[in-house]
Amino acid sequence: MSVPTKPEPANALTNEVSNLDLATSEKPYLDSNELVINMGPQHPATHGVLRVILKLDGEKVLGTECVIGYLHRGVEKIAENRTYTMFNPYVDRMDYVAAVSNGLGYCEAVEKLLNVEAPPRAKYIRVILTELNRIASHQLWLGTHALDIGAMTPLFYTFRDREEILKIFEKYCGARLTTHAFRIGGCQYETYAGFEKEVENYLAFLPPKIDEYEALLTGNRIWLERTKNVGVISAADAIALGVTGPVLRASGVKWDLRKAQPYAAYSDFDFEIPTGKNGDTFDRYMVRMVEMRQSLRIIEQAVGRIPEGPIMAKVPKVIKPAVGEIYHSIEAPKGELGYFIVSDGSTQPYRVRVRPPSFVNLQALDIMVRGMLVADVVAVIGTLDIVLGEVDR
Amino acid sequence: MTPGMAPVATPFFFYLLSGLAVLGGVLVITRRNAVHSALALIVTLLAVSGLYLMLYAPFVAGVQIIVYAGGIMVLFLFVIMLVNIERTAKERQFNRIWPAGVLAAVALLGLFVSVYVKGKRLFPDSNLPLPETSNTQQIGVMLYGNYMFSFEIASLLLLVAILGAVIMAKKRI
Amino acid sequence: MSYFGSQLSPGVAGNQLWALIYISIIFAGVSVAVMAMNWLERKALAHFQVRLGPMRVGPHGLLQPIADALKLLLKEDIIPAEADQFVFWIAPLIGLLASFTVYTVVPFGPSQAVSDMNIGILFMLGVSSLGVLGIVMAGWASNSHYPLIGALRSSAQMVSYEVAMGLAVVSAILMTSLNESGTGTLSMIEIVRAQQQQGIWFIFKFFPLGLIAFVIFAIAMVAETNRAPFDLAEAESELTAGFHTEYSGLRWSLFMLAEYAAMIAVSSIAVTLWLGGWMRPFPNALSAPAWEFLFSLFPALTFGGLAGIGFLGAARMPSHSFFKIQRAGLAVFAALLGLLALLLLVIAIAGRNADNSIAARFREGIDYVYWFVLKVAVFMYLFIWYRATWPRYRFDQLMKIGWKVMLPISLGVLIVTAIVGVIVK
Amino acid sequence: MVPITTLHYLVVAAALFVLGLIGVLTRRNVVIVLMSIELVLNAVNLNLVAFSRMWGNLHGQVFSIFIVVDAAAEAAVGLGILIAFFRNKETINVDEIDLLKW
Repeated sequence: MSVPTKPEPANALTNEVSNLDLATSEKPYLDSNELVINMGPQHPATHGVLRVILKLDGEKVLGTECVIGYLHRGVEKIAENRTYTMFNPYVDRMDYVAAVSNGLGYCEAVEKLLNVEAPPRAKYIRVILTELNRIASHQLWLGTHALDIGAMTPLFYTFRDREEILKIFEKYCGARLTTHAFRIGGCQYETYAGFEKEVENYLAFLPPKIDEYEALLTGNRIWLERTKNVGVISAADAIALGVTGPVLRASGVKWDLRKAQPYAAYSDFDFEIPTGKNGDTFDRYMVRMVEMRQSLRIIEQAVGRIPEGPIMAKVPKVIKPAVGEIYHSIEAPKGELGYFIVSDGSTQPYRVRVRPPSFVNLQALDIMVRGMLVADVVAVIGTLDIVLGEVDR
Repeated sequence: MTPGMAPVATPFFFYLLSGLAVLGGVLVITRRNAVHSALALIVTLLAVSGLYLMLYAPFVAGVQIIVYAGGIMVLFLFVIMLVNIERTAKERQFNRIWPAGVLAAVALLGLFVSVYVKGKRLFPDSNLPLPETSNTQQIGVMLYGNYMFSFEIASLLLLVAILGAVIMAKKRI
Repeated sequence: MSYFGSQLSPGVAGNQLWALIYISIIFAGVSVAVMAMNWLERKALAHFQVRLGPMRVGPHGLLQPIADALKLLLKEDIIPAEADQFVFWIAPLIGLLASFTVYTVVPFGPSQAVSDMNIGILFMLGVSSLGVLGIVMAGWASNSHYPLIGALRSSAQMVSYEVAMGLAVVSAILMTSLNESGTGTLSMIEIVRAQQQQGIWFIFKFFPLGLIAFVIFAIAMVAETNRAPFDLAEAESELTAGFHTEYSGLRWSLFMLAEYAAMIAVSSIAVTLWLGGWMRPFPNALSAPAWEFLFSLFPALTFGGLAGIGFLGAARMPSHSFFKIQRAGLAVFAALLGLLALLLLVIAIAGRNADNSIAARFREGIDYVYWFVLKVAVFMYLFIWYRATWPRYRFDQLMKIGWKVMLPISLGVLIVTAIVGVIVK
Repeated sequence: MVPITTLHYLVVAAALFVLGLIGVLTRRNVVIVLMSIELVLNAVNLNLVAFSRMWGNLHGQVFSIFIVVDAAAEAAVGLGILIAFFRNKETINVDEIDLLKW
């Protein structure tokens, strides 16, 4: 029986704004089990307050629509009413699992606007802390992602090991999660006594633990079946959607801002950018696992040769950049984190626009899950590694 | 059961089970909501399976529970869920010719009654001995002996039914 | 006491009083086992996951299940406004009834069973398959999407895996017929006796045929009880809680009770069919009275060991006044276990002669139940272990495994077993 | 109490049969009609098993097993048809299923 149906959009670019047509009354083919399900905002697997409206045919996903904004706090607007220095702690509240990266991006953007450069020692400390934060972020991702797929145990292992990183943060700047570790122009705090020793201990401590995670998951047949060929996104689609970070690299595009436009002290270090082939959930998993090891490699190089010297550049007490605008982006754990700052010459920015990696990556959800099953939606939301604080800002 | 032992409280269980069965039957054909009907039918099926046990037919009782209550009724419930439209429960439940249907059924009941009343002596009060302990084995022997051909045909029937059901329920034919 | 000396189960002997006593014991025992399992699962899972688990209510959280039960009993009983009240109300009862009725034919010993039907295993499979009705009804009656999908999933899953499970069971039943008379049996007690007569647990029979059938059953039974890695029906990350999303309080606890009771029930099927039921290891080879006596010490030793662990735990508690009551509680608990061990020891010694004295009967009964429960406990631990280790299957993969892997293998095993059986005979 | 004879079972079976028949003839909901057919088949089964008990042989029981097989096949195909029908006409009332083609 041939019944006319609505043509499926060929790829993401031809999608309409709303790809669900929930209100449409005409039903081309009377289907007995077409369901519309609200996944979230209160749902264990949406990582906060993401709401996904799923149109299902039985278990098959016909379309999705993300409803965001439940965690909107108006961070960008707040920036317009704060001085540059006062806004610095706010950026930690966006991607709260990678607060250090957020701070780094903002500080470097303002430094660029001011035409100052952080001293080398500060840069090295920044790199160490940011890479530790990348590991922490990936660990949290791994735990929750595995939990979404049904493996409970990795969650506790990763949280146990993430704790050690948080302890280092706490000792360094007094905060564990929203660290506010960096200042415009460098770092506020000198490293504490024994900092290098502790980081080195961690370097020895983590690799066996990563092996442990991999022992639980990488070879596990159920894990392979749940992740291979699930949520595939091609390199072309990923680039077209602006997807960045591990999600893009898993599709085979070797794009990492740490190499492409080195910031901080990254040009000093030797490390590799892992890429995947198929762009499926398993590749994204592997890319992040390798990234953790590569981060360790960077830290290992950095911690051995932190240069002596000041940790703050000369920055005026009252920051008043010249009129102008700047876009600066860094490679956050989740992808390209960019800050676009417009200065009108006053003490407060005229406009701050954040390009959050989670928000952009979340766009890919629809084309990744179309035709897959409900269980895959959960897996794909997990693999995108979104943080709703950053999506909604 | 050990031979020679009288079954416990037979009349009581008989009336209980048959009462449940008939009550369930009445509910099946009167409920508005198909799920309630299905529930009632399950009660009937279980009660009938109890009656089988009282008739020394444990294997049939087991088959009744597994196939009917555990299989067919799940299928029914499944389909009721899939085609669950609230409209159906609010509509007229009986078709227009229901008086004729009831009349025919009652006439049949009259026939049954008259046959049973007239032919009461055809049914002996005492039953012939039926081996209960080896019931399953004997049924197995009969199924694979006397009824071999029928058994094969039944399996063929099931195969055809499976294929038919799959094709019927497929999305687009 | 005339019944007590007989070798029959009360259902077979027609002894209603003892049947009632057995039913009460089993009901209470299973309920306690479910509570213990609840504690054990949380505790074992916690230790798998480098955490401590319940530690607050009682020493090492020993009173946690009781606190949970109390909380659930006292909770407000919510029925959603749009739910079908009657079906919503009756669904958990159906599940509970199905999983508890099964225990009427579970043979804890040659006479330690409520009854012995000659369709025992058929009855068990049939009644446990009724549990799916409760799940379907719960999902439908909640009148909500997540429960509905959960119910559809779990009913499809349970019906599919029943097939492989049944075929695996058939191949074990086939093995019971390899005796002189050539007639097999469906009776649970007779199945164990057949293993005794043939001198081998069916898991090792025709190696590896029995083992394969056993493994298929062991996988299918996890799927039947909706446990990880087949817990799609209640996949928390996907369907919040599956078919019991809308349930709370007492009704929810009934579902939990039914689930755990069903787990114990299917484990006891596996134990009966493949692991020699109530029999101790090597009942034929090591049948000398000395061996008999040695094995009869095991229950006492087990409880003694548990008591030892309890005392050790009490001794290892931090010496702080805060832990005083906890330490005392744990010590008392360990002491109770020790007393039990002592009692078992006395019984084992008093009943060491295989005469028909009451002590000997008691000792035998305790041995039977002990070995049966021990084997079931291993399965319970496996259930927890699975849950700690594995991710969850996706629905289509689950179906694929059920129909394309397990079913052909179990069919093949059945056929090969039949052929080998004929050849051996 | 009178002892339970075959006739008792036959009466129960007759009652179930008639109830099933009434269901088949009067209800509009196809699902319930199919369930009524199951009732009828059960009544027949009960008769067969009762007669099997009366004559002391197992032919009746074997027959009833065949009928159970039949019932399973009938339910599967019937419900399959029902689903196909529901997809196309969105109704499950028998008196609206009166066209062979649409």
